[in-house]
Amino acid sequence: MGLEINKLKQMYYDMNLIRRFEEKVDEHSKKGNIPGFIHLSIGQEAAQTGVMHVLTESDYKFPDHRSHGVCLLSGSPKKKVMAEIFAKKTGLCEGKGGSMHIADVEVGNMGNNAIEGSITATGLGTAYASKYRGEDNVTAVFMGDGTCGRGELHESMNMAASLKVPLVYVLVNNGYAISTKAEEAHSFPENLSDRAAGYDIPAEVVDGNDIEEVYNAMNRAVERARNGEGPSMVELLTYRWQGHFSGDPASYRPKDEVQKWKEEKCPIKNLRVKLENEGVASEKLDKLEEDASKEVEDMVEFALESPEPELEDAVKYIYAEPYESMKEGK
Amino acid sequence: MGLEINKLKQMYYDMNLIRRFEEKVDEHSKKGNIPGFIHLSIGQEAAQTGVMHVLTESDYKFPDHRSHGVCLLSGSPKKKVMAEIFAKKTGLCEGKGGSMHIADVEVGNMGNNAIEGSITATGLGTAYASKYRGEDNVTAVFMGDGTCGRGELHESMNMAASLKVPLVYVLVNNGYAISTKAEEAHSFPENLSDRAAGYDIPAEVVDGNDIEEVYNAMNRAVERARNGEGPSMVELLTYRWQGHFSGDPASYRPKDEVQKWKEEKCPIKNLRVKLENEGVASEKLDKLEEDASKEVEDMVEFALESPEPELEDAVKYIYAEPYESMKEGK
Amino acid sequence: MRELKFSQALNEALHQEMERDEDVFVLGQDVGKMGGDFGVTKGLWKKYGDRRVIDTPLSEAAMLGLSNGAAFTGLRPVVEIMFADFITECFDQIVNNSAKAHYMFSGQLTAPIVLRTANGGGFRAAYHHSQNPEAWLMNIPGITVVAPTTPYEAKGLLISSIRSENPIVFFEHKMLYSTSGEVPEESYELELGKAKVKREGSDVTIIASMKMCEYALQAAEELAKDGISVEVIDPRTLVPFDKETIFDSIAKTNRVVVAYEAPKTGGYGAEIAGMLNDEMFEFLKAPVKRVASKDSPVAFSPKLEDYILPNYNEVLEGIKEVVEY
Amino acid sequence: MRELKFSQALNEALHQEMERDEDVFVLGQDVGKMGGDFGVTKGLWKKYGDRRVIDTPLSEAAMLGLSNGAAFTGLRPVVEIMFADFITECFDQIVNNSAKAHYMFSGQLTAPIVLRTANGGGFRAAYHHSQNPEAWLMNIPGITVVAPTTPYEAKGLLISSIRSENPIVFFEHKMLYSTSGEVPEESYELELGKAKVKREGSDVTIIASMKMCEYALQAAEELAKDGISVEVIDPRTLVPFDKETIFDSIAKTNRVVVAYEAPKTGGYGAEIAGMLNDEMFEFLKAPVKRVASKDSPVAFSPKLEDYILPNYNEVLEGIKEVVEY
Ligand SMILES: Cc1ncc(C[n+]2csc(CCOP(=O)(O)OP(=O)(O)O)c2C)c(N)n1
Ligand SMILES: Cc1ncc(C[n+]2csc(CCOP(=O)(O)OP(=O)(O)O)c2C)c(N)n1
Ligand SMILES: [Mg+2]
Ligand SMILES: [Mg+2]
Repeated sequence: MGLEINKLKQMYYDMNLIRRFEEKVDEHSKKGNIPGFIHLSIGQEAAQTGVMHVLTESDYKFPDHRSHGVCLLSGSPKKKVMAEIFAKKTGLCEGKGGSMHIADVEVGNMGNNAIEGSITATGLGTAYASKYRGEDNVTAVFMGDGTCGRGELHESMNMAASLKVPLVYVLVNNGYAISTKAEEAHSFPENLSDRAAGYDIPAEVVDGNDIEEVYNAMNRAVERARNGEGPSMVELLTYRWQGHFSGDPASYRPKDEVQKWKEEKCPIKNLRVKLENEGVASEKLDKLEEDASKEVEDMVEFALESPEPELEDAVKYIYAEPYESMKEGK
Repeated sequence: MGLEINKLKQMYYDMNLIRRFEEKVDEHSKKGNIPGFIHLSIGQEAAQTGVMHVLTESDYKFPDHRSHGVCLLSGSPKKKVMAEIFAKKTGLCEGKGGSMHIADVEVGNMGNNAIEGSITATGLGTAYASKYRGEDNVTAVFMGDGTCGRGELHESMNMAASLKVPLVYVLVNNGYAISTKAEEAHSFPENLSDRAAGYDIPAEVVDGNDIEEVYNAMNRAVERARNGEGPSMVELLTYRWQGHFSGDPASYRPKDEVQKWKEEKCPIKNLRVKLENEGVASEKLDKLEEDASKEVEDMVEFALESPEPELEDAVKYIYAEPYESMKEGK
Repeated sequence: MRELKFSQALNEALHQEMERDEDVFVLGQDVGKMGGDFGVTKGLWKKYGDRRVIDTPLSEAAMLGLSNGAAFTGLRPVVEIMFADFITECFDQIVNNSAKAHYMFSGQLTAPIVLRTANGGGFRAAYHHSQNPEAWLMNIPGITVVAPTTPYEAKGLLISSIRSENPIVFFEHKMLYSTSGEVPEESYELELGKAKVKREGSDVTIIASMKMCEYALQAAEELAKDGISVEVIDPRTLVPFDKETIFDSIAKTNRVVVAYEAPKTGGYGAEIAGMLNDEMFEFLKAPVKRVASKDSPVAFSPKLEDYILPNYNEVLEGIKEVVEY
Repeated sequence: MRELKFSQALNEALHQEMERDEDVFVLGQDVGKMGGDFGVTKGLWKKYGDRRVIDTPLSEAAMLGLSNGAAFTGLRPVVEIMFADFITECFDQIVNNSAKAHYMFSGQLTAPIVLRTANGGGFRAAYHHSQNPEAWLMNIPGITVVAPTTPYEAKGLLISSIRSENPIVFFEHKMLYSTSGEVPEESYELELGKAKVKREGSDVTIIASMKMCEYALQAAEELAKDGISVEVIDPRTLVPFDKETIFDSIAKTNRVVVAYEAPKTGGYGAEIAGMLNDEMFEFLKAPVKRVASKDSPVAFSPKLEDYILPNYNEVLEGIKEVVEY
């Protein structure tokens, strides 16, 4: 199913936004303005954008460690995503979370957990809550190919299918877990998502760099979930252009492999060609790119100018309901 | 493939031995002579016997919580299995282990672990050791249908297949995990073992109460493992006649279901019929039964007469290599 | 007043809370049709059905994951982990998710789960069904650990735990399930984070919970005959610890015994002793005596198990030793 | 003598042990081709290939399972758990298998595994890559916990750990990886279970390991200028604890500080304080001072992280406080 031109244009904007965002994050990480380590998703923008265009703010989303784009497109004030990564008080988690722990519960971003795979189990719970309350929102959990090694995923699939909860497993297969190729450390017949069949869970494998394929596959999975037909898996085949984290030289990968993905499979370039073929003027697309760059520049400015958290924030929220015996003066 | 009469007669003896053994354990558990709780495998004797007749003393075996029969047929002095269950110093683990922690490393019984499923991961290691050393022994791990819920099993399958280790998953599917039917709490297409396909692991489902089917399926799996073809799964469909533990009234099961299995699918009775049809004299079979009873009586006597462990055993073996700073007088 | 068993008191708490609040649901292995391995969830499935009472597979990690996720949306899951030894299977979800979610997302969500689990030895169940893992949970800021001793406390503390916004690990000592005691019929809460002076005394304080608290009360009774006045404090909440109640007591008695069933080294009493040494140094007239298990796994043989676990006599002698110091 | 970085010293230990003993093999995520997240396994795969250097999937439980099973047969697996926070994923295998196997099967087998893992904060890596989980391992009889501070110790203790018959959790503080120090080229062992007096002093004893030991030595140097003589003890093995060395020191100084990076309550120092209170009561002239992290998760913001973790100044002030008590 071909998507409307307007939708594709919005997607084009969003993909550019993610790319610019990641480039800036990389730059400021290297400059020392961003603390900690950072996982970039340059090259994977279609996978993130296509999925997020299907989900709404009332759906529960569990981004993984490589999910700035997911957070950006969740519906949050975008500059607050950037500010969070900069560890600023104006960030979505007031600077307490950082790149790997970004949540915005108001728009259904339930936050990442840097223990890979554990959100596949946590997502069971939001999905069960939707069913429990008779609501039609769905839960989407993101995970990489390497994360498929985790036992928690399997416990999750077994229970999700058995309880028939509205859960979609978004498997972003970029071929590598740090330095390790999926086929080197895992065993599966053809695709990692073939395993879903063992739980009677339908799975689809699509080109994760083709935004229309991503959108359509995700849409089918979400529809099934909303209709009460239970969990699905969507496997998106893609590639990360950078190393595992910002600064990783990624010498474990052949150079021509990277080159090939950049040249032949750039999700942004390919959508641009498609849009131009559909008759969208090149200037219009340039303008979208510029606007995206501008929006990201503004985010960076906001983040740079924002204050750090207060020291008193350090001991805030340890207990949601503090105990009488812990109160001041006791 | 039909088995030789002599082999079948030996199996007949062994199945009777297990049944008598379990009956006596039940009796003495109820009498208070056996401490703790006890999981009996009456009704599942063919599954245990068929598998154990394929394995040798040099193979690594990881029995599960319902595996007295597996321990009995491992090659250990059998009375020491009984004595262990009675918590006696003469037991295989000197009374420290009990029903759920019986090991006899000399004959490849690597011991149970009462955290269900964790041996599926531990078994990876013995299997890897065989491959590492270029030996042709295999590892067999036992697990129930309920245990298939554990994430560790899936981590194990993924790694076992990827490393191509000689490991056989013996799935003893008796339909229930305590009170919960497999199909109530798990989701799978037709059989639980269908999941093995997701890891490119061959699986076979057989009538677990037909000893020849069990033996042949296990034999194929073990052959594959010995030939360096990697892991397999064997699913044995069976039923436990008693409750989950000795004393469990098992009111969660329909009475006629139990009745049906007892009448139509008794593995011992069915083998007897087969042997009689093959021309083995009824008296011969009676004699085997009597001998088995006698052997079990002797075990009980041995266990009853054996001494308890010494108090000093309580603090022995905490560290394999005790530290200088912990030595007497320090 | 009417008497109930410990397990019945817990059962009544669950019935009343599920009745009161549609958001409360329970999950665990065999909690439904069978009513739980120790009967604590009896009758719930019949009354509330599959939606609010889930029989799970053996998937402790996913059970905790489900609980956390549901709690994030405001539901109140009560998850039964059949034996406390199995929290090792879901330890990540407890440590890295339940305990931290509220903090790391800066207060945006809470994780009001209750993880009920049967701990303790004496059941002849050996290594994997006998442990007292409270110390594994003591160095995880954000977690609350609750441990009732009587049926009255079992009911009141479970109700408070379900209503709390904090993630809670709720220990049920398996040797207490069949003990009886008075329990009001109506619903009631007992304050979390608050210790209870169960017997007043002036010569020595003993801090003990669950089965050890029973021993402590018995020993206090016995020692009273010799003119030794023992104050018995049940922490009820093990983490965070109610310093105030204990400090007040020590200021009076100047002598302390801490009794716990886990291995001595690195156990619960280590922190209490450390804390008292630090904050009540001038008041202590004798070392804080710890009566605890040998530093050993819990063996199967009853003879060995009884030797490894702390017993009544050791509690009694421990108190005497401190008094005579 | 030649200087090496901490990570290089570990790497050399692995090279030498694999060379010496065919039964030693390593496994972990990215330990092969990439040489480990922190470079500790560099060059091993090239030299020893897939058989002895296994790049695993993200399967911490199975990685430990594999290690345990292989160890039961006499092999000597060294398994890398990338960050110490992830031991929650394989906690069952450590607690219920590694620690107990030798005991519960009455000595029939041993579990000589080494679980290497990077712990500690200061890396701006937040909640799930910054924890100091040694206290979770202190109440598990059978486990040994080793924690080197210098490159010299890193090499010697790792070699001893690999040769030990006991299951060992080996902490590598991630902020130490790039520190340098003298390391002999030849293979050598350092005794496990033995603490090291790193500086002699007479006024006060500070017990500190890993990064906190660096602070302690620095503070001792600083305080010497004011005429305060600080004895610095590095436990090296955290579990089991070398009482003798510490008790000898306290008998001399009568004052103690314990510094550790984990949250204060229920942390490593709790046991030390409790033990000293119990066994060295008459010798203590001041409360055992614990300098530790706030009772909080480790936040992402560097400003908050620095505030939460114990710093050099707190160590310095802590020592002064005890001296002046
Ligand atoms: C349980 C756990 N094990 C290991 C890690 C360390 N780690 C972080 S990301 C990663 C690789 C993940 O690979 P994949 O799932 O393919 O995601 P990608 O990075 O390719 O997006 C690893 C090993 C972790 N965070 N959590
Ligand atoms: C990890 C873990 N979870 C739960 C239990 C408690 N438990 C012991 S046996 C059992 C049921 C196992 O069912 P199944 O695997 O089908 O084996 P069966 O008892 O039928 O032989 C349960 C829930 C356990 N021992 N370990
Ligand atoms: Mg990947
Ligand atoms: Mg079963």
